Amino acid sequence: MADLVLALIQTAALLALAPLLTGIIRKLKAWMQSRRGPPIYQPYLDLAKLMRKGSVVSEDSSWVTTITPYVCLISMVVAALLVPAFVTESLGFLGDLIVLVYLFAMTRFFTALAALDAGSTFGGMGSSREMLVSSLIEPAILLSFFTVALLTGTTSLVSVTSVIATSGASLIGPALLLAFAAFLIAVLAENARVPVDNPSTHLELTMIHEAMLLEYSGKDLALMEYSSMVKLTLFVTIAWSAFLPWGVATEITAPALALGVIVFLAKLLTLAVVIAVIESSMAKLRLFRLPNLLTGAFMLAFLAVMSYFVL
Amino acid sequence: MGPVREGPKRWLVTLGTYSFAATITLGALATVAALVTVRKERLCINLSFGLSALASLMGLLTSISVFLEGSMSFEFTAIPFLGPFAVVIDPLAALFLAAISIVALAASIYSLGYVQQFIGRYSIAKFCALFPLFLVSMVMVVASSNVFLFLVFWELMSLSSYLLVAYEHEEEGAASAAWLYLVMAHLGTACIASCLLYLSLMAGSLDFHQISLYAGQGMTELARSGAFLLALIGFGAKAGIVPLHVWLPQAHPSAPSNVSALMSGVMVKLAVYMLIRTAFQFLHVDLMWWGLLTLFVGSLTALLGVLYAIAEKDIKRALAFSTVENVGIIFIALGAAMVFYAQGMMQIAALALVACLLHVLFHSLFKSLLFLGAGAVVHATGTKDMERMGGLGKGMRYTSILFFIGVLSISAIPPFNGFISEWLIFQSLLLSYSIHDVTVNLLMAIALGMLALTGALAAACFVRIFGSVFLARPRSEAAKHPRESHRSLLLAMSILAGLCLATGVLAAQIIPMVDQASTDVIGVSIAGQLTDGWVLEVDGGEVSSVSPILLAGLLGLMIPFAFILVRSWGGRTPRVKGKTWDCGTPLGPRNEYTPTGHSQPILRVFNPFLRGESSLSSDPTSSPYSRRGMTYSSSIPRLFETYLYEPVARTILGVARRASIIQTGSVQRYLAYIFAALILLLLVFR
Amino acid sequence: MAELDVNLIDGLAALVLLTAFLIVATGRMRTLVRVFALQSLALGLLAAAVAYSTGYWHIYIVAALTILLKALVIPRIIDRVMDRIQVANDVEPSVRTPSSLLIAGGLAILAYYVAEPLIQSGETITAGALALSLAVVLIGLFVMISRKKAITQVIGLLVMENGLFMAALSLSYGMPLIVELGVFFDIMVAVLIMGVFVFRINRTFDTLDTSFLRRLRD
Amino acid sequence: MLELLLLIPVLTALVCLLLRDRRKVEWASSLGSVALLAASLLASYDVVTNGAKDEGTLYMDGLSAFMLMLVAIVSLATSLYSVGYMGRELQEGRFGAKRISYYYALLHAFVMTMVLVCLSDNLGVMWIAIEATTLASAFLVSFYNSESSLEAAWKYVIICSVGITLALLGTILLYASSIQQLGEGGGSLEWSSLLAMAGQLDPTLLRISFILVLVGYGTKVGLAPMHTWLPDAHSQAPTPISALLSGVLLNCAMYAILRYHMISSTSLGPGFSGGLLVLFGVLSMAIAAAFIILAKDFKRLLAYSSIEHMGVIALGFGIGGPLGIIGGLLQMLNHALTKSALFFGAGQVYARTKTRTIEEIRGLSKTMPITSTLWFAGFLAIVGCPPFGIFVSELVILMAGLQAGELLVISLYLVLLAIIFAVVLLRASRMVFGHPPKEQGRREGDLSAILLIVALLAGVLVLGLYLPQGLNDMLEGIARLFPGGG
Repeated sequence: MADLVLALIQTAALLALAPLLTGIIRKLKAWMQSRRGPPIYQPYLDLAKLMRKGSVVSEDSSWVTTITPYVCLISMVVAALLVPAFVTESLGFLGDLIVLVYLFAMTRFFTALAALDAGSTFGGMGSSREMLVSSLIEPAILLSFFTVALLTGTTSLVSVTSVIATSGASLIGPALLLAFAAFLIAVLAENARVPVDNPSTHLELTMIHEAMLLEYSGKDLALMEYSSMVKLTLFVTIAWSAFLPWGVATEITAPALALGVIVFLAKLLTLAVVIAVIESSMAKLRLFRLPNLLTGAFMLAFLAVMSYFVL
Repeated sequence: MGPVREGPKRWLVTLGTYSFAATITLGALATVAALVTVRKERLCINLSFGLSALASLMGLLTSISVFLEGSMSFEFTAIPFLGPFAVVIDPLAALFLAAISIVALAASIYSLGYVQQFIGRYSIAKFCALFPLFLVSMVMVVASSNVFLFLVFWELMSLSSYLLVAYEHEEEGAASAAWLYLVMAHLGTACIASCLLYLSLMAGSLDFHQISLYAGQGMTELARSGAFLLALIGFGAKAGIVPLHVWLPQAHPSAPSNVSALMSGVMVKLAVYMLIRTAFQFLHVDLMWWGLLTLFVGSLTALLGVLYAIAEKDIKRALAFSTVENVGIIFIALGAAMVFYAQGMMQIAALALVACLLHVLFHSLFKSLLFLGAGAVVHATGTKDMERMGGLGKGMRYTSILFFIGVLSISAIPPFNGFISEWLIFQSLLLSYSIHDVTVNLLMAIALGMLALTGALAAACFVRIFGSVFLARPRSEAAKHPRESHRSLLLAMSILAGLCLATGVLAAQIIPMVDQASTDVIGVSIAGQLTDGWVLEVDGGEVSSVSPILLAGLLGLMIPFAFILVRSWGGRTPRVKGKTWDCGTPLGPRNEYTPTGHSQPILRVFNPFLRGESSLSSDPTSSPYSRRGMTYSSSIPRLFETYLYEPVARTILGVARRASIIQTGSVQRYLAYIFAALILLLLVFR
Repeated sequence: MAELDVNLIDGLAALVLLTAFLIVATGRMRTLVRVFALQSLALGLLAAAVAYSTGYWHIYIVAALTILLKALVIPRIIDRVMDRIQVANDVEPSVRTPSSLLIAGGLAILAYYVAEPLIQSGETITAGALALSLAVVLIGLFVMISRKKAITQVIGLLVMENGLFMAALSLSYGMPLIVELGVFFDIMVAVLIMGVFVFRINRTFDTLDTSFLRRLRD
Repeated sequence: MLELLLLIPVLTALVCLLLRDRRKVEWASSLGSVALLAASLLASYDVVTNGAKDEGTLYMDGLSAFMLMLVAIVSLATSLYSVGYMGRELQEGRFGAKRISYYYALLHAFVMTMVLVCLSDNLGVMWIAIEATTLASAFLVSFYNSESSLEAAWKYVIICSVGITLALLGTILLYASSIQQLGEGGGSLEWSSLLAMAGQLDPTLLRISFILVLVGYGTKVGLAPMHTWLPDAHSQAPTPISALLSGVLLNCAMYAILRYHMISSTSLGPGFSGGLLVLFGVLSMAIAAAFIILAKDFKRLLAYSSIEHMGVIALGFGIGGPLGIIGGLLQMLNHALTKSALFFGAGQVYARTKTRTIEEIRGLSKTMPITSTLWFAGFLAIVGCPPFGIFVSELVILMAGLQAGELLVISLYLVLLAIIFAVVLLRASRMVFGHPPKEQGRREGDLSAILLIVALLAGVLVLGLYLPQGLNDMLEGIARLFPGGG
């Protein structure tokens, strides 16, 4: 029973921390660009504000626009149930790494449809580009998961985490590191970060993710924004838990848990810094240069698999 | 005729036998009824499809009784010198029979309303007579347990579906598409017949059971491989594997949609059915490269299929290409099963085969749903061109929701059924690490990558299809005032949509049934390990699991809950209708994303495979500074037609032309042939 | 069978082959018909010789019929036809005469080659007879191929028939009478029918050159 | 008893010749054909139950009975079809009123010669009968007296006469070899006695004899490259006669070859004559395939398809074994029925469209739905689609080939069948489907023709689904007559 409670607490923590992570990244970026930037809790305020606003819905849109925010929210909540963050407990019997990929696909699928729903040019453009990016990155994600599955003999994320975390250093090798690198590119691509997309742009022609949300306002927009924040948090968490989970609490004792929480926060911060550095130092890639990056990720993942078998 | 097994539930076996007989009888009756009521068209429709629906129900009953109580069989003699013909429905056959029955049930109900559109244009009796014939021949294909009987019904299935494809023969290209289909099917049959007859001659019997007892013993490795390759080509042609798929995207769209549903949904799978029997039961897959070849062909088929689907503007052709893609996925799983089987890893082979069979079953459900939906849409708008649709979701609300369920299933969105089978296929591919052969490992990894890519592209494809058909604003006059589909159409689609969801959610309850079929083939049952009724578990050292029913429960409960919660948060906030934001330009069909636009980035990236050409031209009368009347056109060439089929056809024609000089019309020349033939024979054989 | 008879039969058989060569060599229609009559006469005498040496009375009937029909009636009919429809006297070969003769010689060699295994198996007489008659049949067929006129084709066919009869006589001393008579009847009807067609062709196409008959082709 | 079978068509022919009134002639012809069929069925039943009947010159065993039934069935269909078809031609003034009795007389004379082919024990008589078929049918081919029909008839007579002369030489050689065996004056042309002593006949003579017979009668069968007369004659003859030529005449000539094949393979083993049959079979199929691709006239297309089917039949018998022989026999039967139905359909279509050019015909399913449906079914049947009988027989021949291990032959067989399948159906579907070239109303031909086609196709359909035990036993009995067919 305690493990179930822990898992739920962990999920709640992930859901609660999501806007904070976004806030931190924004703050870090501001610093690097020599701005003061908004406070790191600004995303909470934004969401709260949006939740109180009325919304305008396109007269061309249909029930797809109506249900999409809820589907996105809930699929992310369910995904959060599956991901171990600071302790190797979760509702993992519900689904494994592959299920996670499909839950993310579900969010993306509905978002892309909602983008088409209103019949706006920008929505269509976003939807079209999002599908391109996702179809190129999904094989990389699955192959990098395949690598850890090979290393641990399971696709269940909790088991992966605990196997790697308890194995000492024996599993560290080219396979794991290459897969981690491939997944990091996937984190950027799946969450509309530079160099794939620019989350802070407001020039419609260059947007991917934001273009899909153009028609949303008020509560709906809040849900969509929140879902993508949770998605980012989950991706970052998975990057650590699936590939480099050391430090996570593998047993339910107070010191282990404490260590787990601290290490987890440190890990989040590390990747936030990495993302901020990338976003401050690189420009967004042209759309048709993206395949080079994304197939690069695929090749990294494939090399990971290969080095598992060959080395 | 009589039940075979004795047992406590004998009445069930008897029921199965009688319901099978009823299936065939009702089907035949439906054909006869159609021919008798030629003049009364509505009566003809109601009678024929009513009876077909009943026949399908009986078929379903048969397969249920087989699952509950084991195989049923009987024998009869029609052509004495070939010996008695056996009809056997074992669990493998019953699984496919179930797929046929369900889809046929839906298609029959659908036809009650759908076929009315042909009144006055084409012969109703012809359709009503051929449809049940098609149905019966498919049932008999799975029921036949004799090579000869099988071949008869196999060809009959092709023939009746050919005539149905050619039904709207005044439409452009329908007759030639149908012709191509029949020719490819016939070529396939030639290979199949050679393979099966050869095996039966070696075994000394046409009976499937005898052949599987013989199982290729005493045949050389070369002979067995030859037989397998013939089977792969023959059944592959029917299933639509690349490069034998060329007929599929032409024939399936040309057929009336209820027939397309049956063809794409079930007929194509019957090739998989028989390939499983041939490979596993008749040849006992003992060479691993057979499996690897199947896997490779499957990967290629899946990827090319989905790419062509993305490029397609015709909704039914896009769905047909997506069938090609899914056949590829099925072949990936089948190939994996064969590899594991050849390696003696029966547990994993069984897992892969269960995955394969599940995908077969699920694809029948969602693809026929999609085709039925497409039929409704095409009927409402009068066009198959997605460029000219748009915004249909408003006028055809129920149709759009039902179609959407199909789209979710085929895109493998949890908890719908497509997700379950893909999950299992991924799991079985992952388990390939236990084979200690680096080449195989890497091939499997590539297949896995291809499968992932295919899955993602399929999602892109169906976002595009659903988006451009049902969402946004209408892009043509035809799409402006769609009418909701006829009740029978909606009922038929609801059945399939319901099953798409139910089979996904209750996958753990379906799997034991599918496992029976696979146990028949592989000899190992894995249902007990795979599921306990709540979760699906695969053990590869540590346990990987998914619980479709709990996932579905969570999603199903939490989404409405979240809806109510969020909507009531902070009092009711106003929701206002407004115009779509488009930088203030007037909204019309011209500033929407079209299907062509939507797929352009993906096509551009994958152009090295497709070799597509696009051109941009502008109205020359407009000023060079502000271009007006720009036209973008893109085309994907038919690579296989151009580089494979047309050269062959040209060669044959060239040879024939060259041969034609012998028929000059001169008597002297003709006599000279006799003279030459005689002298040659005398010289050589005196 | 007496030595003399054998020599006589062989000599007549050789004469038949010789006339076959003459038919190939001749360039005039009238001569062609005469040579054919001569060949038929030789064949009739051959039949009589066989009848005499074997003592089968029915072969006399064959001999008589052959001489009557083939040496007398048919050449007369052909002459009449040629008069009626005024056929030019030229044979119109499509293969020129010297080459034709060479080919005919080749055919004779071929016939011997075909019959050769029989010599080895001790069937010398049979082999000789077979070779001669096969050669005549092949030369007849060659005449049909290499000559353009419809009438020459009929004659070529009749030469083939002569070869055939020679085979029947020298290999098997005739066939059962009913068969022989039936064969005669058939040949008569065939010639008659062909005559009718020759008339019709001439009437319809205004030529007897069959190389104009080339409308039906693919 | 067996003479009666000959007498019926002779009498019918005479009666037809004597009668002047068209109706009466038609009745006489139809009744004569019915009587022939009845007599043939009785005689065949007798033979199947009581064994072969030898009446001197005439002889009847299972194989003859089988062929006799074929002749009787197709000739009945033809004479019934002629009533409507030739009646309409007469009304349209394609020939004079007096010639109709001449037509029926020739028709029955032709049938009589074919019956004689099937019944003669004496190979000489058989030869006479086959030559007589040519003579009887020559005037039927040239019946319209048009330029092209004359040309066709001329070629028919010349080419077939040459062929048949060669066959006679072959027969003489066989006779000579029997004399060698039995001594002077003891020679025999009776097939039954030749078969009995086949083991002792001189092999060289037998080989040459078989080659001559194969080339000779093969001309009449339409085996390539001796087939050249066939498309001309079939396309120019009146349609009912085309059916008779394709349906049974070719089979009769094949029957003659089979009789020699039986002797030859008893003596030399099945390899020699069987191998030659296979060679000619494949060659015929190949040539037919090439010309089916190019054919522009639908009657010529059907004629080439007959060449193809003769090739298939030759292949079946050549491969031999019980399966090959039964397959060949079934193929004969199925082809005869189907091809007659197709020619009848072609006659109906021609009567409506007044053209035989495939390119000019479109959308028949609009202008004559019933006829075109039947016609299309016939095309499906002829290319070997189930549930029609040809599918069964071609499959059985495939089995025989696989059993004999003739892999090269079998692959050629399959490839050629597939090409022909594709092309024939392409042509057929272009004629039947689509829009008619100009707006024409819906009008079928006469009901009797439709019923006849239905009856013939129903026969083929039944043979594709079910083989009655009696027929099955008969076929197995015939197969046992062949060496290696037990």
